Amino acid sequence: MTPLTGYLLVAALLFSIGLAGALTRRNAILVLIGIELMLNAANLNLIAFWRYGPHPEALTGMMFAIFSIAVAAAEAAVGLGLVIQIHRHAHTTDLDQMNRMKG
Amino acid sequence: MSIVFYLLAALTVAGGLAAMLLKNMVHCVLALTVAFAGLALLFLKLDAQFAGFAQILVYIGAVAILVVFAILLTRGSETPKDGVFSRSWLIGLVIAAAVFAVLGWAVLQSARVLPHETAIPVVTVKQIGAALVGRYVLPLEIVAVLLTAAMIGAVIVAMHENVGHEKEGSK
Amino acid sequence: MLGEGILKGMAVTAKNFFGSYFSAERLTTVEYPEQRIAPFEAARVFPFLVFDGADWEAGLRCVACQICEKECPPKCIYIEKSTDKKPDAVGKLQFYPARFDIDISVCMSCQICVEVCPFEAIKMDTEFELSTDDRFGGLLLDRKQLAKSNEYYHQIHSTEAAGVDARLAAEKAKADAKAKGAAAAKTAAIAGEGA
Amino acid sequence: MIETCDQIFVLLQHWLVSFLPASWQPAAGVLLSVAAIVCVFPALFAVAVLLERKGLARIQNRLGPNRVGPFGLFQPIADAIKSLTKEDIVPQSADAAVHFLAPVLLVITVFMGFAVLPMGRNMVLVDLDAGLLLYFAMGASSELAVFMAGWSSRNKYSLLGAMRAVAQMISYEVPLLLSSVAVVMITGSLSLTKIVEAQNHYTWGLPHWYIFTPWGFAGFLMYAIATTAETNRSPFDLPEGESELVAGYHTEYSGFKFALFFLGEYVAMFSISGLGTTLFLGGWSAPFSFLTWVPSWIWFFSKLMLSIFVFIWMRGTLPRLRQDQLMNFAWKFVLPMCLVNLLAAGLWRFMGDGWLRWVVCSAILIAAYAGMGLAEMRKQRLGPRSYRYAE
Repeated sequence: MTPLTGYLLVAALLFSIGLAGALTRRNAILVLIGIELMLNAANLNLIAFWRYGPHPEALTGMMFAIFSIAVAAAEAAVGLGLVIQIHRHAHTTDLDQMNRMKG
Repeated sequence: MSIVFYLLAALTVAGGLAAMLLKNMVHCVLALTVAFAGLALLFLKLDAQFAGFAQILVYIGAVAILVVFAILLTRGSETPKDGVFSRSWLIGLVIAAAVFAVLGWAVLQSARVLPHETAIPVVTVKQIGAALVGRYVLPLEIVAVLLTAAMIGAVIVAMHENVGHEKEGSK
Repeated sequence: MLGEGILKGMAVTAKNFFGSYFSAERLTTVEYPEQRIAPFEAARVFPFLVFDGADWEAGLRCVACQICEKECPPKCIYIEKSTDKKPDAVGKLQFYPARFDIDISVCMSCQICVEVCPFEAIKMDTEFELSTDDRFGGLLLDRKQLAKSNEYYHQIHSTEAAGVDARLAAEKAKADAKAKGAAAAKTAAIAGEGA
Repeated sequence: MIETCDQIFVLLQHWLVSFLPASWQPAAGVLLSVAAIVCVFPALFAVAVLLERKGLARIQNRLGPNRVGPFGLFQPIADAIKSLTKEDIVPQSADAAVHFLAPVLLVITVFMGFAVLPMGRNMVLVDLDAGLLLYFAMGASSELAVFMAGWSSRNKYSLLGAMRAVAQMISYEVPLLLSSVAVVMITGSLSLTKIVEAQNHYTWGLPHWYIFTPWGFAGFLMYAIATTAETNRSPFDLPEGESELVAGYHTEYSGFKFALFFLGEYVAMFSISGLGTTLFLGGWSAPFSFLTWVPSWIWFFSKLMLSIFVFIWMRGTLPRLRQDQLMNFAWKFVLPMCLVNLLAAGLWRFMGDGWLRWVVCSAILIAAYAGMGLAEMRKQRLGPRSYRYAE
């Protein structure tokens, strides 16, 4: 197994864990956590490809990862703001109970 | 593949698994920070110093704290009595397993064409900075605008509406 | 200007800091076990029993009337009456306390016992170093430990003690006069009878 | 001779390591340095606690501890024995694992910050290219430890204290980072050794420390404010406000774990003062060119102790802020000032040498300070005090 394969497998595993969590957990905040995990797994892929890629000096993968971190921070802020607003409105963060379109 | 990599990978995956499996939400977040820390260490192992430290600063220092605040504000710090998994958990699990199977298969299939050990790239923070304000200046500006918009958006979304007919208990 | 107040405050504390090294009168603290402040005359800590004369047991002013025991709000006084009687300062035969205990771990220094005592027998002390490592026995003072001489009382609360003495003296004088009167009447009666 | 004194610890380390086989030497060298850091700063903690108690007492015209040993010098030892032998109480409903991990995590993250601080010429554990970033990453992680402590105790005072602490630390981390960014902009490096070297020059015997520039002075003030808040020191000690929260997030800690929190707080104060010294006060460089013969580490530690003394002095002077005042101050005064300071630093960088940049930068900063200060002062209404519930 080459080093890159190892990193890619870890990233794939982490991505699947995040996906499983996002699809199975009931709490909206934990779904967001799952999505964060998936984004992080993607970051790991980007960094790994940058490190073992043919042109590391071009910094492409690194830049992608840094921008992705910034975007993930924005996503967390907005997502959690929405969750808090939903909780204020519906008094629950349980996604199974949020099944009405009407407020 | 060094022992360090296996340890870090195990730490990261264990953290991620715990974050998705534990019942108490605050424990989930703490497990998530373990996963984030493991990822940051993996970044350092990949000689991406800047990305690793930025990961700690942003994820552990900001995102984890933000999630904790959200949990406490939505009164989620107690363990729920009825289960923590959705009714359709089996479907989700199957989808995730299928995704992992496809990804793993693809990685293992392409293992032959993936590069082996390469020279350690020497990247200084100065180079990253130069690239950020040089070649990648447009994405940087867009990210800046995005972050500003997200900040204002988050503030507006989470702000109390100053309408008189606030429902009781909505504070 | 913003921040001006902070600078002023910092100057004041700096002055205090250096001043405390150069002028001893700035230091307000007393280093307790070595240095002591003389107790104020009005200081009141826990009650004690006053006795007259040299023998504490004979001189106790307490007559075991048990008013203080009844009035004590936290019920920290325990009194057992004697079975026999002995003459008090005035010369009248009175009971005396066979047992008089005050649990000072319960006492709240309210001074009600002092105020209700008709015999000026219980007064407030200024002694406060009563700490002990036996919190049950060590803080339950019996009558021997509680008994303190009238001289001591004069020493700690001189003005008050002088007033008390004057009052007691007046009472004794009155009682003496009465006794003398009674005796005179008696002798007169005897003389009259004789005549 | 002077050279030897300056490098005495480095030489000592090399000499000790030279007894080991060559392949072990790098690791052993690092271990030795870590051991030195882990020994020196707790010792300094003991000194600082005594200094704080003595200093605060003198400020209040008292004598301070003077019972244990001559002048109370052994007081820290007595305190240490006391806290180590105390019973370690864990509340029954507490989350035992998290309750245990919180102080450990706090101390670890706090000590990690020292890895990149240059404490003298060649005296830095690892000279990372992104050293400053590592420092701030560790500082950010300690917030999580504070939250863990407060949440796991299952006590309302702990939780309130922890949430206050975390909110305060996040709010003041922004000005902390922004005031440091000005230094990074001028130096062009995140490496702390390079930042010190950039300040280690002299003109007419005076050093080129950043505090002696308009933007550096303003940045240092902002940094000092943010540091005080970040380390939860008075006047920003709301998280521990004794009068309302018992002891804040470590209410439910006793014995050794409490000692760890206490240690962590003080060591965080040292490390953040050390960083301030490095960024604005020239790190280990001497204050006058004729004093360069004094060993560099002496300068670093004297500057560190000086900042500790200022911390104590402020604690003895200023009353505690209210929560809304704290947040308003962070977001409406310190943060805009930092942004203006960034602008000034940028202008300084591109205006070249000469007197013009002094005038322009100073004018911008003074105008911003005066403008914002006046705006703040106008809102302040100091009328007669009113008591809402009395009468």
